[in-house]
Amino acid sequence: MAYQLLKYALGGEYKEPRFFRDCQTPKKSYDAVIIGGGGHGLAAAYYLAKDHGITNVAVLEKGYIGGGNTGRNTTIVRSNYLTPDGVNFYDASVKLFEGLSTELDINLFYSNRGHFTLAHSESAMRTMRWRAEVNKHVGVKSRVVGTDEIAKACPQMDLSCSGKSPIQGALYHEPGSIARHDAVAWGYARGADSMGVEIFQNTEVQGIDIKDGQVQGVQTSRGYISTGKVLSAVAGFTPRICKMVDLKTPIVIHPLQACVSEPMKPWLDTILVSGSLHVYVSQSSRGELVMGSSLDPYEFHSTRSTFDFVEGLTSHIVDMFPFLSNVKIVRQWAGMADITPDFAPIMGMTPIKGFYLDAGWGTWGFKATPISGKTMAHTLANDKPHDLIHSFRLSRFEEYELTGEKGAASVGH
Amino acid sequence: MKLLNCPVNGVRPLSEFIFGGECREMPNPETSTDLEWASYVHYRDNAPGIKKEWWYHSPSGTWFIAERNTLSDEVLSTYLHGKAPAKNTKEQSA
Amino acid sequence: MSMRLPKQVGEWIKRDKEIHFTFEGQEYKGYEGDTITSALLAAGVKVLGRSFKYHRPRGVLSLANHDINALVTDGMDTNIRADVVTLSNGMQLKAVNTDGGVIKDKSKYIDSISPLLPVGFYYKAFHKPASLFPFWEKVIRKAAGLGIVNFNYPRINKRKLNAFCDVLVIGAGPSGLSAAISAAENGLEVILVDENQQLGGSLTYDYAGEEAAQKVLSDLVKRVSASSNIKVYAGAYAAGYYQDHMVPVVAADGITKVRAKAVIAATGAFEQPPVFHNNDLPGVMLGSAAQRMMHRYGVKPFKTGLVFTANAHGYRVALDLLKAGVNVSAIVDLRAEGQQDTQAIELANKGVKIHTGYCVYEALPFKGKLGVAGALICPYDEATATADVKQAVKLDCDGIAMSAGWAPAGALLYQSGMGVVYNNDIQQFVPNRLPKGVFAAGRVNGAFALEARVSDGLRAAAEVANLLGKSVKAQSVMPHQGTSPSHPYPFVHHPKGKNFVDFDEDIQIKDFINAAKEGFDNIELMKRFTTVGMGPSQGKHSNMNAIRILAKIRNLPVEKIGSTTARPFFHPTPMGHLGGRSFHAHRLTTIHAWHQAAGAAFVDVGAWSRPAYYQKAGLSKVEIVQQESLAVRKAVGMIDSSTLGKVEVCGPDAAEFLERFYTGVYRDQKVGRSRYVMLLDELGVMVDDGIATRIGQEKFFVTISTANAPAVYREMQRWLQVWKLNATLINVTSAYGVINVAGPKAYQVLSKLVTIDLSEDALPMGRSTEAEISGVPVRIVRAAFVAKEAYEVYMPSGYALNIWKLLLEAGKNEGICPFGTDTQRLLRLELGHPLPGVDTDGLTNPFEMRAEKALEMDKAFFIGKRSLEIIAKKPLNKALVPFVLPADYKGELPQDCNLVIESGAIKGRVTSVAFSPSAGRVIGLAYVAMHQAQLGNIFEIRTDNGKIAKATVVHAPFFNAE
Amino acid sequence: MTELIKTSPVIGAQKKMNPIMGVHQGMEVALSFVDQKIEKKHQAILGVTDVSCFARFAIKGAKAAEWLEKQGIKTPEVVNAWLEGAPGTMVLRLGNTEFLVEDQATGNACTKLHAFDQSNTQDAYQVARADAAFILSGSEVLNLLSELCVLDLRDAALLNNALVMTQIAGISATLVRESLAGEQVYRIWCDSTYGAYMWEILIEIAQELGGGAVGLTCRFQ
Repeated sequence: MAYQLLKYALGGEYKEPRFFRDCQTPKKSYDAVIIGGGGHGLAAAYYLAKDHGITNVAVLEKGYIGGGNTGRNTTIVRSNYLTPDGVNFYDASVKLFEGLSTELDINLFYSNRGHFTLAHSESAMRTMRWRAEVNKHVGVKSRVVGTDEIAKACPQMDLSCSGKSPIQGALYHEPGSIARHDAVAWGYARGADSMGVEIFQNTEVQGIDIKDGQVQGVQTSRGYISTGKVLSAVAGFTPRICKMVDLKTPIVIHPLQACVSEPMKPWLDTILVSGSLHVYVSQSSRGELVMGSSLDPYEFHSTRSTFDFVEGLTSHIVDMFPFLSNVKIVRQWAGMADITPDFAPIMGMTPIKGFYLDAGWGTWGFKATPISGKTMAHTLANDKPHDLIHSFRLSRFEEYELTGEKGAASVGH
Repeated sequence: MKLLNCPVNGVRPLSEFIFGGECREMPNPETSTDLEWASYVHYRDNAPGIKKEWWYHSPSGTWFIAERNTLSDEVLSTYLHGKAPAKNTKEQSA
Repeated sequence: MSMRLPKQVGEWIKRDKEIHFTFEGQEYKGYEGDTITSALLAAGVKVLGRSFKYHRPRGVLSLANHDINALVTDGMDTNIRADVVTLSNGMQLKAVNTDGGVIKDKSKYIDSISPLLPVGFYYKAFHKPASLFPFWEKVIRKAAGLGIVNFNYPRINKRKLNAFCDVLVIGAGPSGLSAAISAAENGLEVILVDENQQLGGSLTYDYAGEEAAQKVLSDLVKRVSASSNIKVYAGAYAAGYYQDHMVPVVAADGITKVRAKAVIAATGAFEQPPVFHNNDLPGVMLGSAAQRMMHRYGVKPFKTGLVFTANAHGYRVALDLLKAGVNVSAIVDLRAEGQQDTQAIELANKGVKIHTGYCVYEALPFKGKLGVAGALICPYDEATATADVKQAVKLDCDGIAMSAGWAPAGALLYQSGMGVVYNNDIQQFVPNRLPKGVFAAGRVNGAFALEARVSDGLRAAAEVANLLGKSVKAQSVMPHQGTSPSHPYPFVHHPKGKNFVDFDEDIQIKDFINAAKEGFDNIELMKRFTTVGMGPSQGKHSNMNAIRILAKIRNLPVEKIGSTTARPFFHPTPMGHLGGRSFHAHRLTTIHAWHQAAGAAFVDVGAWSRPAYYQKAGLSKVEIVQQESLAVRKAVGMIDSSTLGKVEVCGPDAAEFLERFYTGVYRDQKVGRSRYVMLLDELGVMVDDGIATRIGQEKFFVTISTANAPAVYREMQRWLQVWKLNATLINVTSAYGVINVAGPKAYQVLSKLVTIDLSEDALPMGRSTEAEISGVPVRIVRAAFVAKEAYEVYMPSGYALNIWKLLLEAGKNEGICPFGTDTQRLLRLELGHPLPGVDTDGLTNPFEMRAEKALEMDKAFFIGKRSLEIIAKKPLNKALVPFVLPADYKGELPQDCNLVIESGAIKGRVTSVAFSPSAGRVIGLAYVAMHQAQLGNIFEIRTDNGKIAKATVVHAPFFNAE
Repeated sequence: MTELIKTSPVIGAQKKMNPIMGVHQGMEVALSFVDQKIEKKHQAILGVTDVSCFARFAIKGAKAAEWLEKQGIKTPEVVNAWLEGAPGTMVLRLGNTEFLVEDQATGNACTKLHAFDQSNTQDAYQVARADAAFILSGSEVLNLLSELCVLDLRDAALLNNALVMTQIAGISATLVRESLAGEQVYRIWCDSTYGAYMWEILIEIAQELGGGAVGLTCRFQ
């Protein structure tokens, strides 16, 4: 039994400190204000303090920390992207994740499961090889595997998918992992708080004050805060924040839904994703199957659930795993995904001096939490974009320099 | 499942429709600057609010415009492109 | 020993129908109508399961699917809800989540080390040193989960139906029944849903020792069955509320998706357990559970018991217990003022000792915590919520009934967008804002007295009727009278804890206090940190208590705490039900049956199933494809191209439409001529290509690649609306079959079937002509996609199969060879034709494809032109080039998507590659950096195994390159 | 030169049930499935008949209605409606400006219409179509449709001469209710290339509900 637990047995009174202070009244001014108390915002605050010694920072959260997409995603961490820039960026994130439990001294249940992207057609197989070749090139462990290897990793799956769309192979990504998403936010919050960062929950940003193209401060439900640097890390709320500073982006908001089954004894050890069946599934440490699907088909700025989603998802899950017919779905929910046209984030500087953007995370934000925090902190601290995020700059659209991640989109999915 | 009122076929479940994105005015390609054109093709008026959107009723092949509140998902009216707005009713058409 | 009572009025069991089953290896019998749990209780079995975390013995709590104490497996299925699943003959049942049986469970030691495992302990352990986590993870994962999944469980396709009504009434208690009847009488079409097998809700168990409720019930049920306007779904639950009043109703045999014009939620309330030490022992149960046992199943809950209460309901329970012959040793009432109503007086007269201002301090277990041996009761100060232990008295009993309050079953109302306020008279959240067409009635709406619930149902029904265009008189409901049905703080703190709030997750009062101490002191964070309400019963018995505790901790009114969002589903719902009969729509050409008979290997292209090649015994796919391709090069082959998208563009503006839609020029195109068409999107990205044939002054016939056809046709329709041109689009994709006859002998074969002259002079490349085959009008187009000598034959699709057969017959001597899409891919590659989606990706522009010749940049407008003008100003950084490998190349064959590498950097990728028997070497298309693109340049391809293949840039077509 | 015959778009799926095939309206179709008695029973419970062979003529454009009237074919006044435009001939108005004319077992209007050349008619363009068409009959037909279609198709909701373009089993289809030899039946048209899929779904559910395939002969004897 892990020794950390003994302290609870000995000594009656429970002496665990608060994870973070209960901040109520902001100071007049901060060196930097971060909008959004999700994983990304809190990570940025943490690295601002830790890597750059900037601790006079306020994190403003409209609701409660980790209550947005950080607490709504399906917790998959991977780096098997299509462009070298994408792979390098997410690989750096994976490496940070691997040491994060120790660094933040909180068990994130970072669980390396291996990740299969299933291909049901030859065109899908082509994309798998494309990704595998690029991944190999930059030293990330991904390779194209045949059905035999899939069967070995998940013997329970019906590889013919009930005869409807037989699996031809997969992209196997060894580093693929899952983690306890809430704990990531809590860990960063605690870390940032302990270095002096102030986290304000139930604090809404109502306006951003700009003079001659330079950020002056933010108007909040707890009063005005003056600052020269504002980072927006609000995912699905990005359009609302950008409207405050009259900044145009290509982002569109679509709900992304997920659901979870009742807990059962562990049987699914890997992470499975099927592009053509629009399914991703893994089994959490609680024993629940955590399942997601593709984006909702139209723009909507809300987190309501639809029945269509769960009907479509379960019919495909049952095609893959007929024996789950009578396993029950306990709960479904939704998040607001901020989608970009080239399926890559929008990070870094903007035409407005002192206004920094960490957005466009669509369906892939959780896995980038540590690296987005680290690179955005670097960008704020030095007022120049971190090398890893150069190709994610907002100006790429006007420059017709979209990232190649879009490439895969139209190639057999 | 959400219901949507096709101006030709009446109220139908969303599964019969395809979302066609925001209905936007194209700037004059001859007179617009490169930057104006680039922002037309790439950027969106993406803050929540009442939007004019393209919707397609698949079974009948009908494109039409829906004025929809993207925050509440309430549809204010639907009409054929270029036709005068018709009141959005929810009686089952037949 | 049997706990079965003599026949009860209105009981649900059929005593003349015995059912035999086993539980944990023991044989038992029950009656038809019993649930698994009721039959076990009748047989005197108290321990039904083990808890999720601490493996504590558990018995009945709600007997209503508001908890998961009793989860069993029958070897086939798992996590069966024993409280509500009806018994059937031959069931062989075991409790889930035990290690060696529900009594001997080897994991029960965890309960004794539970002090080691405070709330959220797992966030603070096992991660140091990191190297050990994988080990701990295995341990933890093994402990997690409930039942074991049976991998041999058969696939079940339940039917999913759609139903429609004016008003959907959810819940058939007094308010729901009254609402349904009244709505029906107002001429509305009603669907009435209740999760229980029988209608009546609390009227089927809450008797207070009388039979009045029975009479009310039988009257209401009579009127329901008499009404032709009411359709009843019993034993079916409303799983969730979805937009525009869609409510899926889940029954054993499938789901009915009900679309209503209005919804009345008469969903009642869940009884909430008061919280005290050992409140989870088998034998400690909710008062309503005890009542369900007695009145529905004729089972005595215990022999000697006491009632721990804080409301009037406890007294009604006590009367029911007395009536059933239970020795009620005491009523322990948390409230100093107790209860002053007829029931209280009656009980006093019957000699039941009533301790007001008292609490049950702890339930005393007997050996192994397998049951209740007694209870320690003592005075309780409501103001400070403290128990005076010094004055504790021990009472002997084998059971405790708990009635301290209720939580509204408001999940569906929350999902519909309900707003709530906290009503202090009844200590309960009640709706203060409901969306249009959604109504609440009964206890969920704060009406508790029977009369109030009935009139509240009538009130809701009247409002619905008026909303739906009837005009009926509004109904009033009198406000709540008497004591509050719920106690604001029914919690008895205890140094030893084990006073459970959430039975699914083994969460105790101190877990909340500690979570708050660590900063998780708003309801959502607390939920996530403690996992309260996240178990399979979704907080039905725990969320309200969690809110009350947090309110106390933060010293705020309950209202300020708010509540967590109630997401679907109301009860966990099987995936087989939700998935239903999963449809897999697919398209087939008229010739499909022939392809199958001929042994085609099929490939999915969009919704279509197409032959990739025709299998031949003893030959590999590659060999077959090469054979088929050689047949086309040397003699003649034919392919079923009916899946091509086909559109007729008619009208005066037909040419103008094409000029705007596609990149080329069509204005001056002559009738009977074909031209290449290329479609871009507004970003200038290549989307699709095809052929446009002018078949009349005002009529073009356009082809679209198979997979893109639906999307491209939609875009045509949209742009036509925007441009307001006088043209009509006709999608004739399925109306015409297409057979492509290709190869040097194609002319000979086809000429046997048509009378007209097909010679090179009469019908050169890019020409088309009308003709007849056996009296069937066909169109023949000379297009060079797979071979120079190729004829695309278009015919009404009904004739395609028979014309296909005619061609086979006609081509016998020439050795005509049917071929599939894989061969087509090789053939077009030999001609150097790029394929959209294969040799292009989501960003490819025509310059990169070196397809400038397809662009008429002098035109005023075409889709994407303006973006191309911008792109043209930027340096081009890659280009698509045809390449060959040396004829003597012996290395690993490169694959599509292998990378082009130069001095360790990615410069491009192979998009198509194959061995061409005609060219006698490996040929392909690849994107390379501009400086690598000129003719004769040699570049390097890295194959799968990391070897380098040297490729040379050449001219296409390949097969006659040199 | 011998006249070729057409083949029903569902012929592949039907042949698995080895029916007696025959030619009707120049198309090879299933005339009967095994036993007439059983087919009659199916027809009463839930009978599915392939009538893809019925002759059809379709026309689209602003002047389409006008053109049809000129040929003596009545057309529905309102959109998405149908009527008997000539003896034994159904005229379906699909949306605003498209019409489908279909000869029933006894009708014969389409041949004439096809003969007529409208290559130089403006705003009225003949539409080449290939439909898979079915008749559904019997006491369980609404039960089947309630699984395949999300619309309320009960008598009160679907008026007698109404036509709906909707989705059935997930694909686009046109549906009407008509009275055939005294019984209320539903007619379904869908793209011929989905015909086999549609047939298989209809038969699968029909058989679950105690019905099945009904041949042309049994249906129209």
